[in-house]
Amino acid sequence: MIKKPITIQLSSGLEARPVAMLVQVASQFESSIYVEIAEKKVNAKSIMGMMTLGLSAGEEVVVSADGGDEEDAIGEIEKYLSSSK
Amino acid sequence: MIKKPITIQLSSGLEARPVAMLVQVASQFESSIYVEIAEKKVNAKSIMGMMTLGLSAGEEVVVSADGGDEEDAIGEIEKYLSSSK
Amino acid sequence: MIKKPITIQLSSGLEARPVAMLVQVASQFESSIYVEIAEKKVNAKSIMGMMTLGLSAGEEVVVSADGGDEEDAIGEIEKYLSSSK
Amino acid sequence: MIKKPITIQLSSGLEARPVAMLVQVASQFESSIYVEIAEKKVNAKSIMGMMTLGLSAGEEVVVSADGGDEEDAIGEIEKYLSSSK
Amino acid sequence: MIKKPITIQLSSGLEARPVAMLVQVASQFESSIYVEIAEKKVNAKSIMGMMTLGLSAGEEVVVSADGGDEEDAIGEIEKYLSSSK
Amino acid sequence: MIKKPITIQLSSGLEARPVAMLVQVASQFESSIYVEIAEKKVNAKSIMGMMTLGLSAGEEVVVSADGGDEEDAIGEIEKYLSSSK
Amino acid sequence: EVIRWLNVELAPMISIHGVLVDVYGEGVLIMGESGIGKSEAALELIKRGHRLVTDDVVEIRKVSDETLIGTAPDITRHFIELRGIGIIDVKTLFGVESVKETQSIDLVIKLEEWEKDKEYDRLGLEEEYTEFLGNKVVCHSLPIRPGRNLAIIVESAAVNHRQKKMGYNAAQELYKRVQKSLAKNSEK
Amino acid sequence: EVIRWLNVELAPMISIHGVLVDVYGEGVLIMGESGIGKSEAALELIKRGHRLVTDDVVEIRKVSDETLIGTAPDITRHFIELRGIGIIDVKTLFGVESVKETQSIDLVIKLEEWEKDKEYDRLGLEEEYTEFLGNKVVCHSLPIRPGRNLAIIVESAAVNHRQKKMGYNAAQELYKRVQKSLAKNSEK
Amino acid sequence: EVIRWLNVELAPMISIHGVLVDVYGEGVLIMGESGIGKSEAALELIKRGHRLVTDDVVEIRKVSDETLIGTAPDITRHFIELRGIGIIDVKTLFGVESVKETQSIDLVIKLEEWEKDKEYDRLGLEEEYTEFLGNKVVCHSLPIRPGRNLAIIVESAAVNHRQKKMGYNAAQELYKRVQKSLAKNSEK
Amino acid sequence: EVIRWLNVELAPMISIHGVLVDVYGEGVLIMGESGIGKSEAALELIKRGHRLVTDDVVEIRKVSDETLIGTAPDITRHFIELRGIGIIDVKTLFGVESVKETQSIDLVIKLEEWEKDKEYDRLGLEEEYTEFLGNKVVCHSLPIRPGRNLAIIVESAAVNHRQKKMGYNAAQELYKRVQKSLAKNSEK
Amino acid sequence: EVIRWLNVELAPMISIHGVLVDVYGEGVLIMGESGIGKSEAALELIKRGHRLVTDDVVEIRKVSDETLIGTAPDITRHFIELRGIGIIDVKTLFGVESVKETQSIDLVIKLEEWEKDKEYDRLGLEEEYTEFLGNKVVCHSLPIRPGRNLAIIVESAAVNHRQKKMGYNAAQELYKRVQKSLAKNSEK
Amino acid sequence: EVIRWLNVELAPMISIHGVLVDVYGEGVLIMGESGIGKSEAALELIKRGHRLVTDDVVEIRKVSDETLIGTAPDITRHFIELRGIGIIDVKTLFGVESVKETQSIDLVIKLEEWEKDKEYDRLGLEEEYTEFLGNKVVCHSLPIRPGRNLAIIVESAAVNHRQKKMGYNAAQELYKRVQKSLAKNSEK
Ligand SMILES: [Ca+2]
Ligand SMILES: [Ca+2]
Ligand SMILES: [Ca+2]
Ligand SMILES: [Ca+2]
Ligand SMILES: [Ca+2]
Ligand SMILES: [Ca+2]
Repeated sequence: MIKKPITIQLSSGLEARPVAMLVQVASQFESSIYVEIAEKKVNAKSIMGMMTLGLSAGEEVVVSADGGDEEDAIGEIEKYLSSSK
Repeated sequence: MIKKPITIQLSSGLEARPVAMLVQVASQFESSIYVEIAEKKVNAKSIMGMMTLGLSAGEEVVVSADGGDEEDAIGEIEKYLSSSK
Repeated sequence: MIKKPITIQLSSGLEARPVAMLVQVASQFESSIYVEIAEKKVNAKSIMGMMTLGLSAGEEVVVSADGGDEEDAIGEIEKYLSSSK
Repeated sequence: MIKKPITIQLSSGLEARPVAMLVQVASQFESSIYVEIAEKKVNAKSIMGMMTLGLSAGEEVVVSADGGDEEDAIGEIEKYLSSSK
Repeated sequence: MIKKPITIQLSSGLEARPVAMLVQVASQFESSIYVEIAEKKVNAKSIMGMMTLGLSAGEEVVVSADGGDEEDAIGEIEKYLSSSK
Repeated sequence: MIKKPITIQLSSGLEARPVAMLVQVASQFESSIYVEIAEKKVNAKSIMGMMTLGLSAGEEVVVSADGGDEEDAIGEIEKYLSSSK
Repeated sequence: EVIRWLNVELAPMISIHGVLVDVYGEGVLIMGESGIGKSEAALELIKRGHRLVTDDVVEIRKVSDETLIGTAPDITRHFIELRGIGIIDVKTLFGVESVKETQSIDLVIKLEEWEKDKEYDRLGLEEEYTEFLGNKVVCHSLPIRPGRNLAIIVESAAVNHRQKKMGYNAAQELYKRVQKSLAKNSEK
Repeated sequence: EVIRWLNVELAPMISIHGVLVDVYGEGVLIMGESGIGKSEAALELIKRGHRLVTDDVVEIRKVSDETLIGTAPDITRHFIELRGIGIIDVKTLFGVESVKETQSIDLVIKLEEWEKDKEYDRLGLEEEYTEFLGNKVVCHSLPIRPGRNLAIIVESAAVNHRQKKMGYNAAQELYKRVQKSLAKNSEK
Repeated sequence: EVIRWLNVELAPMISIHGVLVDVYGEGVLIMGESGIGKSEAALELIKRGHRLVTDDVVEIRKVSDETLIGTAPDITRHFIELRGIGIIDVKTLFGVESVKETQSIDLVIKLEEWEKDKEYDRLGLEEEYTEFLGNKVVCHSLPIRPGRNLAIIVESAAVNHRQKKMGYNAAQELYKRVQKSLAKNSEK
Repeated sequence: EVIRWLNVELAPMISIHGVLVDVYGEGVLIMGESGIGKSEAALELIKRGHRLVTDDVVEIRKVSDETLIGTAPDITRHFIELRGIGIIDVKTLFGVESVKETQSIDLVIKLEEWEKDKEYDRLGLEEEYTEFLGNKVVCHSLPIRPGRNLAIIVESAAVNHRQKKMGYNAAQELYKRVQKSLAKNSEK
Repeated sequence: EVIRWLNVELAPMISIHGVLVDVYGEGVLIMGESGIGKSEAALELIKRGHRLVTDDVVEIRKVSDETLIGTAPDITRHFIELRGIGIIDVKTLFGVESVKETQSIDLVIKLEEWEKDKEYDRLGLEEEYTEFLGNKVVCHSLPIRPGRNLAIIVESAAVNHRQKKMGYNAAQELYKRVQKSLAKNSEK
Repeated sequence: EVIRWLNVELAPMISIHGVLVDVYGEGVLIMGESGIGKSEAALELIKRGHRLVTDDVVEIRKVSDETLIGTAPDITRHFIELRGIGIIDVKTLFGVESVKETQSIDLVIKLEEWEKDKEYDRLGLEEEYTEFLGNKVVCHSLPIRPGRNLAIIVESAAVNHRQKKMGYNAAQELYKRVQKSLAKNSEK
């Protein structure tokens, strides 16, 4: 299991559409992936869950992944969250 | 309770429509009214029942009525069955 | 059957509560009672129907009643609509 | 409304069958009839209710009746409960 | 994708039973297979669909197959339709 | 297919819990496995079925297995039934 | 098998006024005055998943001292008359799922106008019976009142009847509980 | 499409007292005196999976010589009044699943107090009609009596109506069976 | 937990004549004269998937100033009396699925014979209340008339009650629509 | 009657691995590998209003050359095993309504893992049979695949079976329509 | 009316592989590979109260730029093929109640084998469309997996589709709530 | 009451991945991998008359050592995501009838991909537990396989759970029957 703090750089923050895209990215991996901020920890493959986080650009989240492809998973998620488009 | 044999004189016999009319006549009375022929005995207020009798002109049935208006009932039914229209 | 034009004098017009009261008044009578204005004609015993009329103070409606107690009905309804409380 | 204490003299007490009979007696009257003992007060026309009282011979209940035929009601119930068959 | 016109030589034409057999032949293949005649084009793996074609001996249909085993599919179907038993 | 008579040595006989454990053992194999005693023959993978056998220590049953792993299956079942814990 | 069929065909037969429905496997014969609502009760039973045998005329045959079998006359088979709507064909409207050809008669429900004075069965301790061709059948008299769902009461009567055949009588159970409670009280 | 909508908006319109429900795709207009139970029948139809268009006031538009369309007034759309409970909002209580905006009017059911003398349709051989804006609509008069489930009778009337449009009339079928049976008897 | 139970056992208690059913999680207490149809309404509710707590005698305990809890007397627990059928045991006939041991009392429905003159709640703007052991409970008076399905009206009342607790009142919504429409008209 | 009972008790008997349910009055015997989903199919059938006779072990008795009767072993009567939940007691959870003691066996449904190559019955023109104690019973092989509701397919098979006994075979009807259409085409 | 009918008969027509069902008044066209379970989904929809138009072959006619109408070929009208059971006749098994002659096509559901990589619609913000005879129809791709009830998902899709036509989109509503929450957070 | 509310608000809280539904009054928490079918199971439960509390994110609060309470996050309350259809709003589609604000958590169902080797609970003699905030909750692991109706198994688990709380354990009952039978045999 890996855990990594990541800062959101998407200019729009995690609005509905970027959340859907992030969930898509996470869903490609076998590993269990969670996103954590303050007291909330949600399944990164769950659209409904990610919607409740309400993340803005500049916030830092902790992403954890557990499974055979955990490294790739964290990598791809970081890449997505760090892209500034 | 009165019982009376009556011969059907309706030229059409008891086809669907005359049966419906006969049931209407019978239904105006409080008395229980039955029509009997051979082994069959049916409630004269029941369309479905009367349909199963399959009565032709010339046949004789026994009509029975039981209740406060039994005489009128038999009278009206006889009048209807004996009319030759 | 009687028909009578009546002008609404209730200061509030026919808001929800006065409509409910009017329907109550109408419902005490055996007669069929209708209230008419422009192209609309509704059953005076129907709350839902009367609600759709949207009548304000000062408007004139035509009330019709048909039945044994039609005169009393019109009288009571007129009395209610003309009261200015 | 009348209220009257009555002592049960039925030798069997209020077993299932005598309860059913008592309920029958009570049900003939228009009046509301209640049987009370300690903290329990049940509708005398309700079989299920009367069953829960578990009354034995010798016990005293208070019967109350309220309505046009309340006197007859109390009378008949007393007669039934006092019969010793 | 291959398309091939085939003439039906089954003596009975495509009655219910031969249709069922043809559908069986088609269902063994992965490819999508369609049978076309005039304005109708139906899935060769659908019994209900093939039944609506009403094909007689001597008629020509166009069979198309699309997929990894499309050649075998067309081959087997042609073999079946051309057999004259 | 192999068939083998086995004598139950489990001290408790086949009470509910040992039956559940035996079913577990049987369920690991691909082969169809049956346990037979007198006129009864039940599927060894069915808890409900095995419960109806009511087997005590000392009784002899015939176990049959049919499939690729039939020898292992019989072996494991015999081992379980012969253990005396 | 031919012999069995002959037996049925030659069995003593009567024809009565009623409606026969298969409710959870129990044959329920609904009786009562013309217009009381027998057919409407049958319609609701059909819509709730049960099966119509015959409406208005039931032909009853005695096939043994325990068993009566009911069927429809050919002419009206699977038809129902609904007051105000007319004749409907249950088999074509609601499908084969909703009809049955023959059914044993296990229970009679007599629908009656409610009368204040009448004694309806209040406990269900003893069964009442009615008789057809010398065979006895359990019979309940059911008062018709607004706000009751007849079909659901008939369903309950049918299941309750099956439960009694399986040896459990709720009224007796209640009776026992009362006796036990009385005994306990009198000990104190 | 704009033109079609304009046509509807400009079509001749009346507003009547009744309840409109979509029952198995047939638009059933329930009429009858205030308090007879129209809204309660609609409620049960909704709970049985059908869709309310409007309660108490039906705005009817004639869009062709064969077609009448009903809608609700904006103010009361999807509301129902239940005597003793008050106004309920069908769309929020039971969901979008239970309502519909517009519906053609295919069948009228008139609920009436039961009268012993009145002749209710006993065969269903001929249709009766009522008229709105010059268009004829098939109409049944239904007596209200205890022990009947109105919603289920309305459902049966709706399906029976569809069956007649598809060319099968149960009453005529029964009639034919009777004639055939009479003919056979008279041969003997 | 023992303490909580003790509290319930020691709470002030009364025993009243009625039927208690859990309808969509709301405890509905059905009251009314003997013979009016309370048990039959409960039976239909059970068959529609709700749960019986007690028939005929409801033991009510006050566990807080907001909460009343109802249970059955031991002797009649899970039994129902059906006029004409007798006593039935709901738990064995319809299963554990259909019964519940205790239930808060959230809503009272009083069944009444229909009287022409009586004012039934026509809008539902204000709630009426009844009182047990000093606690107020919302109460509806429901007239019994032929052609109504009581169980379905009770279900609707229960859901409508929950909706009001969630802050939406259909009658007020209708009221607002009427005011708005009046305002708009008077502007013109 | 005693004699009849003796006959049943003394009839030749076997005990097989399967589930027996009364579906609309037809006795449906569900067979298949351990774990394929027989009990779960039975559970859904029960919840849809049908009746369980026995789960996992069916005792079959031959009472005539046409009739096989199935019952449960005493020990497991009315119990079902659900993978992941454990043993449940159908009679107490869902009531007497949901169980039956004995049932004739009219139809066998064999549940199978789906295999691409296997030939499933595609027309239904000819019946396949299986045999118990020398009696033949109609038998369908049903592939298990995601997205299918087994209970509903079993219900349809049961009603379709009854329809065939009543003399109507849909596959033959379709066959006739095809022939007629072919004939018409070839005339042209 | 004759002219209208002619228009329909002469309208451009294609014939496609699919199943057409009327679900709550919405015409739902179910498409997908042979054997994926289209007919079984239709069967469950029928049993849940919806209406079959045609199985396996849908004849589609374009009657306006907005409207496509589907019907069955005469030969297979109201028949369904169930893998393992054979051909069944829906109209006679389940009644007129369960079939319909013609239906507009409002929604397409494409059933697909589940693929891990495939992107299924996760938000429903934008509609996807498919095209027949130049008309666009909203289209959902639905993965088939164990443990899902297809019929219920199709029902929900149909009602959701109606809700969107009535102007409410749940995905947009959720989107708005998220934006509002983000805005509120960023104020702090 | 304010104090009680404060207590709930201040109670220890966690947020987990799952679906919470009120099934016959029991709070059932459905857990399992993303995509396993939790939401689809909830949807079918809703359509069968149960109530959704929250989909995908469950906020759990510990209000006593015995009681855990679950609610939805404000943003997603009453919404469900259906793979292939998108987000739907359960409250507006199916009405207030189909949702609930808070619910105690009484039972956990873990959905899992079927694995041949895994041991699923075969008897149900001992309960397994899972833990949240230090409270233990009964937990069943349920394999997902084609041909099973998850919603119906969940319902059965909920009722079975209630039955155990009422003191009856079917597995123990079966166990006793087996012991008794063994004892009887060994006497012989
Ligand atoms: Ca009748
Ligand atoms: Ca109304
Ligand atoms: Ca009662
Ligand atoms: Ca099993
Ligand atoms: Ca198909
Ligand atoms: Ca989900």
